Amino acid sequence: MIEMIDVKKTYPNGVIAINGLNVKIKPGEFVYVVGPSGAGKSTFIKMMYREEKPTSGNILVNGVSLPSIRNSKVPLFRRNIGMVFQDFKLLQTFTVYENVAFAMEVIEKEPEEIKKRVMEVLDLVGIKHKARMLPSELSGGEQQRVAIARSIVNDPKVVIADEPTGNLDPETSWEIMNIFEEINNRGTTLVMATHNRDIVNNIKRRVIAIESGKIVRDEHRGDYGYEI
Amino acid sequence: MIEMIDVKKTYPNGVIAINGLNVKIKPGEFVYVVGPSGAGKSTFIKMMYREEKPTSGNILVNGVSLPSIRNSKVPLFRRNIGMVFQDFKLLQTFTVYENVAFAMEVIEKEPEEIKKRVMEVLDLVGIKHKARMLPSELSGGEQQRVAIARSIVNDPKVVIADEPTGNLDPETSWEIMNIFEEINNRGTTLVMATHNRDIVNNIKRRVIAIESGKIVRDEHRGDYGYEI
Amino acid sequence: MKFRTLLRHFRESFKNIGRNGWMTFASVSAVTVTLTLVGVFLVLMMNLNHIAGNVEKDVEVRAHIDNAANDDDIKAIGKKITEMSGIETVIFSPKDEELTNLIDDLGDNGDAFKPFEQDNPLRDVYIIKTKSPQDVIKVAKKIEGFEYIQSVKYGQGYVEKLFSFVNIARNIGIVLIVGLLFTAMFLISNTIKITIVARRKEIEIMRLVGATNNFIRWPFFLEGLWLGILGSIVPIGLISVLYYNIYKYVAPQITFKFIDFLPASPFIYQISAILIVIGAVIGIWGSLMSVRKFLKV
Amino acid sequence: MKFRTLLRHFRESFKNIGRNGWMTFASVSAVTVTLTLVGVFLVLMMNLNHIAGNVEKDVEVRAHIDNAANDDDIKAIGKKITEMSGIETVIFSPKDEELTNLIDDLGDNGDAFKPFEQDNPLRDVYIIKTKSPQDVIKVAKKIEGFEYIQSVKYGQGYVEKLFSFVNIARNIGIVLIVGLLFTAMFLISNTIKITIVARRKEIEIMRLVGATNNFIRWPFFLEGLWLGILGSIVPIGLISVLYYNIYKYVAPQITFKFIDFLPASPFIYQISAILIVIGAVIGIWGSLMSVRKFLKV
Ligand SMILES: Nc1ncnc2c1ncn2[C@@H]1O[C@H](COP(=O)(O)OP(=O)(O)OP(=O)(O)O)[C@@H](O)[C@H]1O
Ligand SMILES: Nc1ncnc2c1ncn2[C@@H]1O[C@H](COP(=O)(O)OP(=O)(O)OP(=O)(O)O)[C@@H](O)[C@H]1O
Ligand SMILES: [Mg+2]
Ligand SMILES: [Mg+2]
Repeated sequence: MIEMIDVKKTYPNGVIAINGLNVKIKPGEFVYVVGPSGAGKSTFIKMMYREEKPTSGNILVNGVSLPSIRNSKVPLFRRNIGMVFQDFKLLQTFTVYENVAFAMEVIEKEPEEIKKRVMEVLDLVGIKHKARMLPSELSGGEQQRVAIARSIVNDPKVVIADEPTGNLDPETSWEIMNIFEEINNRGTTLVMATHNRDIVNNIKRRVIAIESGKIVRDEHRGDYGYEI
Repeated sequence: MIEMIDVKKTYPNGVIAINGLNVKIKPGEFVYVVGPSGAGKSTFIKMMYREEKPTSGNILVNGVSLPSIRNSKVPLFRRNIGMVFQDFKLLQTFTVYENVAFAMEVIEKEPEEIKKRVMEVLDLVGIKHKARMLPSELSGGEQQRVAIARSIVNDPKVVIADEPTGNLDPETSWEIMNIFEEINNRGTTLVMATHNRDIVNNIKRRVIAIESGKIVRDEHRGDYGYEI
Repeated sequence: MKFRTLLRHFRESFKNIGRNGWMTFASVSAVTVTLTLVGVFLVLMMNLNHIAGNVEKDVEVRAHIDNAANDDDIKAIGKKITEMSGIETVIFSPKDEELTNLIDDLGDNGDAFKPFEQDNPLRDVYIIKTKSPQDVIKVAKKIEGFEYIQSVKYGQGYVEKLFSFVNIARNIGIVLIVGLLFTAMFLISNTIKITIVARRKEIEIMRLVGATNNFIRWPFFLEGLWLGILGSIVPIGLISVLYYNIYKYVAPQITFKFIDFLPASPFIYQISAILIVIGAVIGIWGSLMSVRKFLKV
Repeated sequence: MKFRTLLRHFRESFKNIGRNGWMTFASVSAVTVTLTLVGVFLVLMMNLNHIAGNVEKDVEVRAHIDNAANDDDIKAIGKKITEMSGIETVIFSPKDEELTNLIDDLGDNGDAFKPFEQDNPLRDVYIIKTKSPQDVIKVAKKIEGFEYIQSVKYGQGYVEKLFSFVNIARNIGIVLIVGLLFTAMFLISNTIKITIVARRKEIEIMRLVGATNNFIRWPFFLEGLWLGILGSIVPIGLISVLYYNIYKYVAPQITFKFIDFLPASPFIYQISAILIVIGAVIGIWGSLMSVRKFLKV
């Protein structure tokens, strides 16, 4: 499903974010990506949906070779992936509803279906009552939940989430994790960068630890691993 | 030092974020503000440095009555407060160094002093080596540390931090907490909204729990309190 | 693209007008101000061109006929001139009339020449107007070669200067109006560009959640169109009302021979059409050009 | 404010020019384009005004003296006219000269009047120019009342029309240039405003970390100044070079009596000064106005 081969990423300013990385994630897997701040987790994840291109090496997602895919085909490729960004990336002039609906309009769904499904996922993440508000009128955690709702609205084959619980209290975090577990049980591949030790240690899944742009640990049912 | 009397805050869209809140924080105290997502923690904190005005009630900080202070005096008032914002609020066209230095230029410090002190705090939070980079070239956690560096660079009497460890791994979080403890030991008042149960339960301090815009718990050496 | 998606783009483009409130306002007012300027100059230039045409048309060739010619000769000359190509009118002015005109033209001084009425020293004259004023010189040269023609006058020196003056004025006008159009294009698209660059994050996010370039482009295309149309309403209204009133009340009071204005009725519609087309085209163009560079990444 | 802070503001304002790369470029190019337009029109209008002045100056009063007046009377009249207020020059033209001129003016037709040289039917004439062309009519009316004045001519009808024509042209010119100036002001400040609105987060953050309004305003003030100055470089260069060459090479070839251009030497400097001042003032004004509304919160 997702495969990285000898991937390196050097940013234009010379920072080496990923430094020779090989990994294979099978369909239906649930993977935590952990590591210290600045280790390269977000870069690792950004390359999976081609927000960043690797400097060298190859990445295959759903059989598509990302470095060689044409720019104009990228949006089509992304439609099979649900993404939660570390900085949310909500459309600031769109309401909560419009933000989530946009992901469905893009694939030309029927208006009635959009309406039904959007309200459904907003309810799932617990912000249905804020559907008509702008992101700037929401708390940090509420914005994050909108981002999560948008990532799952199209029932994608892969969900990639960058610290989806960073702004959430533990209780809400668990609710979100339940949603993620559920969609994973239904066969969706899930890759999730996180700093949340509680979650990683309690919902045991595959753990990939990244440090200085390299995988230093890859365990089937791993621990968060960094002790205080 | 910080006192809120019958404070209510209704946002223009009708959302009641703070609904009748009384609290008194003494100089030198270290206070955690906890509560679920959307409870009103950020609003509570924003009112302390007058990013938001209360709809009714009074707030006194350092003897200044915030609702009645003139707009043009607000910046002068804020100089005694160090702030870490939930969304960082870094100047995007300024380098890391310039972002932190700006807080010192504002109070017309000498250039040599600025240079020395800025590099000092950047070293403290562990991003001295990224001083010349722009915020957009940093990872989420790195940006958060720049925000923390800026909040303490002027040795303010009060530091107010909104989820300062939301994007940090546990290890870095502890380093930051050590810094906060140290400045608190030197007499700085510290108010910190957080979702981090580990920190609250290990570094025991006063805990104020907010739910639906009201204080539901206020303990001297409290627990995070929300169980999973 | 499905039809409902097209509908969605229309809906979205209207929403965006509101969503980007002040930016829409800034763009629309830039279009408004620039098109007003363009409109005013268009009106001035087109009228000046019209007046220049009148001035040129007033140029005539005067062929003085030798006294030796008899009535038949004169008629023959008239026929010959009429049959030349490019001739508009040929008028015969006998020497008596010429003297009367001369005396009238001289005013008081002319009285001194009254005695000549008995013994007229002047000549019969053919006054010729050409279809195209620029032909005057050519025609004059030809007629000079005819029999019984004593001399041909067409304001030698004067006509050449008049033509070169009118030409200079016209060229300056064209340069100004073209320059102004490019300026308008630049200023409008520049303004639209800034407002769209301010929305580049929006475009980035759209691409990140799977919107194709066309899907993103459509609402921007329509928005540009609305901006242009909205921006041309005020200039069109303003110029129409002003021109109508000037044509109705001010123009009749200007009593110079050559100065007459283009009639309000078709002219206002022409100008309005030109302005709305310019607005729409530049709006769309500016909008699409600006989005383009954010769609490449 | 400490001196080092002022220095800081200067440094910061230069840095901001670079930091906001494309926004700076958009603003500067808006200033450039608009000032070029304003400059071209200023040059045209000031020259047209100059030419209009020449045309007006050419108007003269011709006082025809009765044949009954003897030499002393004529001299007395000359003295009396010279002593009137607002008179520029008084020239005596004896009747012989008048006839010669008339014959010359009539060209070929004039030859017919040669016999009159023996028995001149014309009058001696005083040709008077007034200091201000607008006084012509008043002066003419007064002289009409003098003794031995047979008639006074100043192109009645013609002069009034000429003046009203020149006035219309001047007023249109003034309206256009004022309109253009306001347009330029609006467009430039509009552009600057959008770029600054795009930076409102920056201003918000600055206020949040304790910057006073003045502290924020200073770099913006200076930035506006640099934008204005940067934006006026190209128009000044362009117009100077063009005007210098037109004045040097094109102007001498235009042989109309009234059309002469303002000399390049002081004129180019005046225009340059005007443009740089307009640029700087609008730049500063636009910048400060735009920042203002974000400093209120
Ligand atoms: N756009 C960029 N340009 C230059 N350098 C970058 C850019 N984005 C990230 N970096 C650098 O690349 C390294 C890895 O960044 P990344 O965002 O992948 O870290 P991370 O593991 O997600 O950290 P965090 O937990 O703090 O989010 C960091 O050193 C960072 O400074
Ligand atoms: N600018 C705003 N306009 C309108 N409503 C707002 C605004 N900011 C916050 N709110 C609302 O006020 C309530 C409290 O928000 P606040 O940001 O204080 O929550 P919080 O406790 O900080 O939550 P989180 O842990 O998610 O950051 C929420 O319901 C939120 O939707
Ligand atoms: Mg990250
Ligand atoms: Mg918050």
